[in-house]
Amino acid sequence: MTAASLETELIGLPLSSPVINGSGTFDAIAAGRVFGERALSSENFPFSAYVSKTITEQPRAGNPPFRTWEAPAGMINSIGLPNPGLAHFVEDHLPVLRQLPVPLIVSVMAEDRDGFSRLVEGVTAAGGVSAFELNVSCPNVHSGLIVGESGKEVEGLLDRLGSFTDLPLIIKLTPNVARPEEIAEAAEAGGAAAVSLVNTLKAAALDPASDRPWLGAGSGGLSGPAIRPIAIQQVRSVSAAVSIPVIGMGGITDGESALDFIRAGASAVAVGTENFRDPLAGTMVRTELARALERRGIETIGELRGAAST
Amino acid sequence: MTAASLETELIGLPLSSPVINGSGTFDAIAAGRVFGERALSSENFPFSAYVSKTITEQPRAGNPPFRTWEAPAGMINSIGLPNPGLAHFVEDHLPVLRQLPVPLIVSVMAEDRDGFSRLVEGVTAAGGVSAFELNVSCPNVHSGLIVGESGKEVEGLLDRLGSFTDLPLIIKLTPNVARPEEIAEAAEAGGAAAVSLVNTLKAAALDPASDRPWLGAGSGGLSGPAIRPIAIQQVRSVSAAVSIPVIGMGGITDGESALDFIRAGASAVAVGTENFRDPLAGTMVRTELARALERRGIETIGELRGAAST
Amino acid sequence: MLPDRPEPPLGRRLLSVVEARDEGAFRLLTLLDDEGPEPLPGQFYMVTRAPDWGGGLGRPYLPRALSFAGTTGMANGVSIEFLLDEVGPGTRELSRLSPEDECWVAGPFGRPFSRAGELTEGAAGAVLVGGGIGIAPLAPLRRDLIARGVPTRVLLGFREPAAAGGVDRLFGCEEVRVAYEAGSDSPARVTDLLSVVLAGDDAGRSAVYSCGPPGMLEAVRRMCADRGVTAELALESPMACGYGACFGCAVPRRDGGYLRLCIDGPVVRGDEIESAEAGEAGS
Amino acid sequence: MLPDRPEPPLGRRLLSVVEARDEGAFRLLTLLDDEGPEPLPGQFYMVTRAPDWGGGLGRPYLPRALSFAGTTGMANGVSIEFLLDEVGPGTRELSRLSPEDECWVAGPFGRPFSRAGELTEGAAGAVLVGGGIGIAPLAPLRRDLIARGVPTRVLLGFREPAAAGGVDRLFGCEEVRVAYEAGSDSPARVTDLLSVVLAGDDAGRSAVYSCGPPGMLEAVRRMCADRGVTAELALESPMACGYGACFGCAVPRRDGGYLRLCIDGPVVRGDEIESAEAGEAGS
Ligand SMILES: Cc1cc2nc3c(=O)[nH]c(=O)nc-3n(C[C@H](O)[C@H](O)[C@H](O)COP(=O)(O)OP(=O)(O)OC[C@H]3O[C@@H](n4cnc5c(N)ncnc54)[C@H](O)[C@@H]3O)c2cc1C
Ligand SMILES: Cc1cc2nc3c(=O)[nH]c(=O)nc-3n(C[C@H](O)[C@H](O)[C@H](O)COP(=O)(O)OP(=O)(O)OC[C@H]3O[C@@H](n4cnc5c(N)ncnc54)[C@H](O)[C@@H]3O)c2cc1C
Ligand SMILES: Cc1cc2nc3c(=O)[nH]c(=O)nc-3n(C[C@H](O)[C@H](O)[C@H](O)COP(=O)(O)O)c2cc1C
Ligand SMILES: Cc1cc2nc3c(=O)[nH]c(=O)nc-3n(C[C@H](O)[C@H](O)[C@H](O)COP(=O)(O)O)c2cc1C
Ligand code: FES
Ligand code: FES
Repeated sequence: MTAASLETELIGLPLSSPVINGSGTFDAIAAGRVFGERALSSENFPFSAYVSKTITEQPRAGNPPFRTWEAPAGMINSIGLPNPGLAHFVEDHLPVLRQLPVPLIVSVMAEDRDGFSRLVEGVTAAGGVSAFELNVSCPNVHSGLIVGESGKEVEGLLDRLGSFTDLPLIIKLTPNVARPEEIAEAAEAGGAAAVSLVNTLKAAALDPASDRPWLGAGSGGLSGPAIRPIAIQQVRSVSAAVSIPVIGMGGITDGESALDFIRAGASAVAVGTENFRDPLAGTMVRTELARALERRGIETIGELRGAAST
Repeated sequence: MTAASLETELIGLPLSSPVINGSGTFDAIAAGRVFGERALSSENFPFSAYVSKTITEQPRAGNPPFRTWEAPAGMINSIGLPNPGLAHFVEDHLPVLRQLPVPLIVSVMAEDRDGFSRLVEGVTAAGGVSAFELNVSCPNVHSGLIVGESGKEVEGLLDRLGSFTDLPLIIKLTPNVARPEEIAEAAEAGGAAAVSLVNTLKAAALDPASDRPWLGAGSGGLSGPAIRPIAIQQVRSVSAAVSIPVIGMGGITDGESALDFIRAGASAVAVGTENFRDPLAGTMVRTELARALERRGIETIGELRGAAST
Repeated sequence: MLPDRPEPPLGRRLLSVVEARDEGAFRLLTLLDDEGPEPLPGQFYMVTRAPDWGGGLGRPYLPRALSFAGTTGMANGVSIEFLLDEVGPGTRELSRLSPEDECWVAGPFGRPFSRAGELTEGAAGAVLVGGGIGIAPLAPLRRDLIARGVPTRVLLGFREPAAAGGVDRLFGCEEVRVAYEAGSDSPARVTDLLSVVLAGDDAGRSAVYSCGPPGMLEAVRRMCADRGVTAELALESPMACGYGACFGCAVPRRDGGYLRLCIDGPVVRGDEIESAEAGEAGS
Repeated sequence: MLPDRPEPPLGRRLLSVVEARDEGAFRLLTLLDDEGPEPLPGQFYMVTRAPDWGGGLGRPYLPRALSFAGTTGMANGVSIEFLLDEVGPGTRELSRLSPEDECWVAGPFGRPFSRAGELTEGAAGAVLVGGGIGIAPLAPLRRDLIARGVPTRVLLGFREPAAAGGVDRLFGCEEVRVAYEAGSDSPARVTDLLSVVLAGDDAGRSAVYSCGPPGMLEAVRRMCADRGVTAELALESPMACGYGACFGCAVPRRDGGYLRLCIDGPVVRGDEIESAEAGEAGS
């Protein structure tokens, strides 16, 4: 059996495997503090690229507790994007993240195009970053529209950001729309280097004891295996609609489920909630993915990409 | 402990409990043939009202196999609305369904407003029906829009149907939109007697062995506990937006989960996929619901309705 | 009620495991049914581990359809034998059960095999053709035919000796011929045995009953059709409910449209369907 | 690395159950850890049944956070004791485990209790205040304090005698006072015992350590604050990951913002937080 190669290329970045992390589901700095620096070595780091938790211009404390609820084969979260803000991120976090043995993708979110511009400009200037992921699951304070729900907003945002960074821009699509492929097409038209999906699905749970919503924020987003069939379908229709690469995620728990996203058309996959169940989930998925290819007698992941996209 | 009463009223119909079935998840005629007529007696029938499988004007054979896929804590289906068509439904099925010990709600779907009009007119004329549920998860051949994704389409459809039937009309909302509450508001404005939600979420799975989609139709809809947190959130926001009654469903498996929908604002709940796991799931949910009320020392279901809707 | 079918208890019921042991490559699971009727050969049950499935990541979730492979009347009910082939999470969990464990069970469901005489005008005898786990429903059918004095030949096929199981326990050895596609000194397919049998002159007057993998069933179906022999096949399809509620178990009818395999089958006559392979993934 | 914390093995590991038995109202589960370091009192592990959870309808899904209630050095590793209170599907499944079963375990994680001297300048002694399942992390703390020769008083509270468990096994009887809110001839709350102890003159020089239900912890926190006694509390919050990845375990900081309880806690000083009840549902 020939050892299958997982090496791949994504938006110009050579990756040792297609397995990266979902933003906000693995804190490399905390992992280094908890497990020791060895956790961030090139032998041990679980992902082939690292996507930071979403940062905003101003610091955010995040949402009041409770922030998580365990759902059938998944979880709901309403973390509220706690982050140190642009300045501290550049000062305190970037120097550490830059040292990671893999390319760094910084996830950013803002209330309007100017905010996004200042974020990408500031982070680009600081250096050591390979790409941005734009978290557009938020309203544009001027139009009032959720950026990720409007093709026009997405395209307009991308147009604007072009003059503030030369780095590739990835649009993180929200699954809470009727036709994500239309938003993806707008992203491609606006010059996005790639799209990633899915983000979490709007969800809520009630406190069994009181008559209040369980989550401090009232509602949150569903992730985990429960949403995988929805994510697979969205990745299929988005991959069929655009020619830029697709980063697929949503309930990946092992090599077979990762392979399903690739067969559905994804060029890379992201592991999210499974990181909470297994701090080395990324490594496990990568290893199983190689085995799955070997079982199929396939030598490179590319051979299977999109095999079942339509 | 006083026995809690589950009696309730929905769109003018007195119901022995708020527990009905989801369209297409319980075939009363087949159940009578398989388990015997006693299955349809008033002691044994699991639901307080019966919603028929969706019927169309012309007969439909349904989708090619495979039609189901087991998903994490749920299932995907692409049944394709097999049904005998209006004429045979009225001739062969209605006479049996009319004899059920509970009010009959007929689910209908058509390609345009005229088709819907002929369906409600024909069934109303045949008599013995208490209400219609309009399955609007389909495109309008003229506008090309999925009716359930467009408030204008929904309102226009309801306006039209008013002159073809006096029976209450329930709009079955699709969860595959950014803001179901907006569609619900349009339904209320159009004169709908109630809204029911959620229908299934667009989903797909790939054949583990071949590189084809598992489902003969390519993709389908996700149901079961996996979607409950999404359904609870949509029921909360729809209940907050409209004053017509809401029929809540999506992954109800027991009394507590049924109660969650009522606490989220539902006036009645529908059991769907759980019927496949337990042919008397409706009876089980009703019994547990009564116990849950008693544990809380509550005498009527109304006291809890919407307790956690916002 | 559907004609000539025993009436299953309403809903589902809790039954306890009375025996669980390996039978070659398969697992034999015996439940004591103190509520249900004697099932008819070809019928099946929908089974779920109690109190519920143990799929950590949410599977198994739906009940699993299982043909019964035998019954024994007891003072306190009927003991029902199931033969299990472990192919995934559901059959895995059922294969792990041991006495004292319980299962949720609904059924018996479905259309049973026809009597030899009904299937073939003045049938001279019956030929049972089973492959792999498909031998399960043929075991009680054989007992029933023999009890009715119908001369019965049993032809069973397995990939290899290591993949066989339950033959001695379920069929006894007399009159049973087993073919192995590999791993034996005379590799053969069960359909090779069948063609020899059908070459015999009373072929036209024998009733053929078959259950096994789709490819084998389709070969049997064609072979019988070509020789004008009537055959009944016990088919499979993914079943979510087993009692006609979900419309998921569709199998294409020869004359257009679909059967609901859980109520119109699982046993069908060869000429009722387009192909025993239809509905195979990607077909 | 975080200062003064043993380094947990990377990722998660499979550990086998060596003992499982009831201790009063609780269940005592002992795992053999042949990879991990000796944990420090107050630390916890994230535990999942192996090969995976058995939630038929998809729960439990995430690992469960468990404080260790004791350790014993063995030739082949450290045996770790957990005290389980069955409150839902996860603790139910862990309570059903028996020897030979395995668990996925990550950890030890979290901030341990401080040494008495570090907590209280020249501490004269320590007072341990535990309620319900909250007694678990106090057991190894007591052993540690006693080993260091710190005079230690242990006050434990339970709803009623029937709800108590593990006291003798984990604490031995000497020096331990137990209060029952009901079902005893002298009903009392553990905080009543604490107020008596704190009335003593050396109160100001004792270090208080507490773990238990939020209501009790908050009462302890205020009582100590009022009397200028420093207290460390082991808090709970829903934890999805246990190692800082999810930001789900937020507990409001006194000076604004939130702690990530899995890495900034679970042990916190009373004056670091707003309230030990914050984060209670609907608060
Ligand atoms: C009428 C009838 C009688 C039967 N009698 C028996 C019997 O007596 N003994 C016996 O062992 N079996 C019998 N079967 C087959 C048995 O029901 C299936 O093997 C079983 O349901 C498989 O479940 P599983 O979880 O073990 O495997 P699954 O994971 O369901 O995999 C089984 C096959 O289904 C497909 N599959 C894979 N994943 C999924 C998924 N997520 N959803 C849907 N399909 C999937 C694949 O092709 C796979 O090979 C019968 C089936 C029918 C319809
Ligand atoms: C640091 C730390 C140490 C701990 N140490 C111990 C210990 O030593 N021994 C011990 O027994 N316990 C300990 N716990 C508590 C233990 O982790 C929880 O009791 C356990 O996770 C409950 O899981 P469950 O599935 O049994 O119950 P759950 O179903 O999770 O219910 C437990 C409580 O959580 C809430 N809840 C209900 N449903 C959900 C849901 N779907 N999602 C989220 N919350 C829900 C309810 O308030 C319920 O009362 C500790 C917790 C922490 C944070
Ligand atoms: C606790 C948690 C925090 C998350 N934070 C972010 C975030 O900050 N930015 C973002 O774009 N996505 C965030 N996500 C979404 C994930 O990146 C991913 O899109 C989603 O969880 C689906 O993948 P999964 O099912 O594998 O978790 C978060 C998800 C979880 C569960
Ligand atoms: C097999 C199957 C068939 C269905 N058929 C219909 C249908 O004909 N019309 C309809 O409006 N909804 C149909 N539904 C949707 C259900 O009525 C219900 O809205 C959905 O399944 C969510 O509820 P559940 O999670 O309890 O199943 C079907 C669902 C399933 C699983
Ligand atoms: S299995 Fe549900 S209708 Fe046949
Ligand atoms: S439990 Fe995940 S960050 Fe604390």
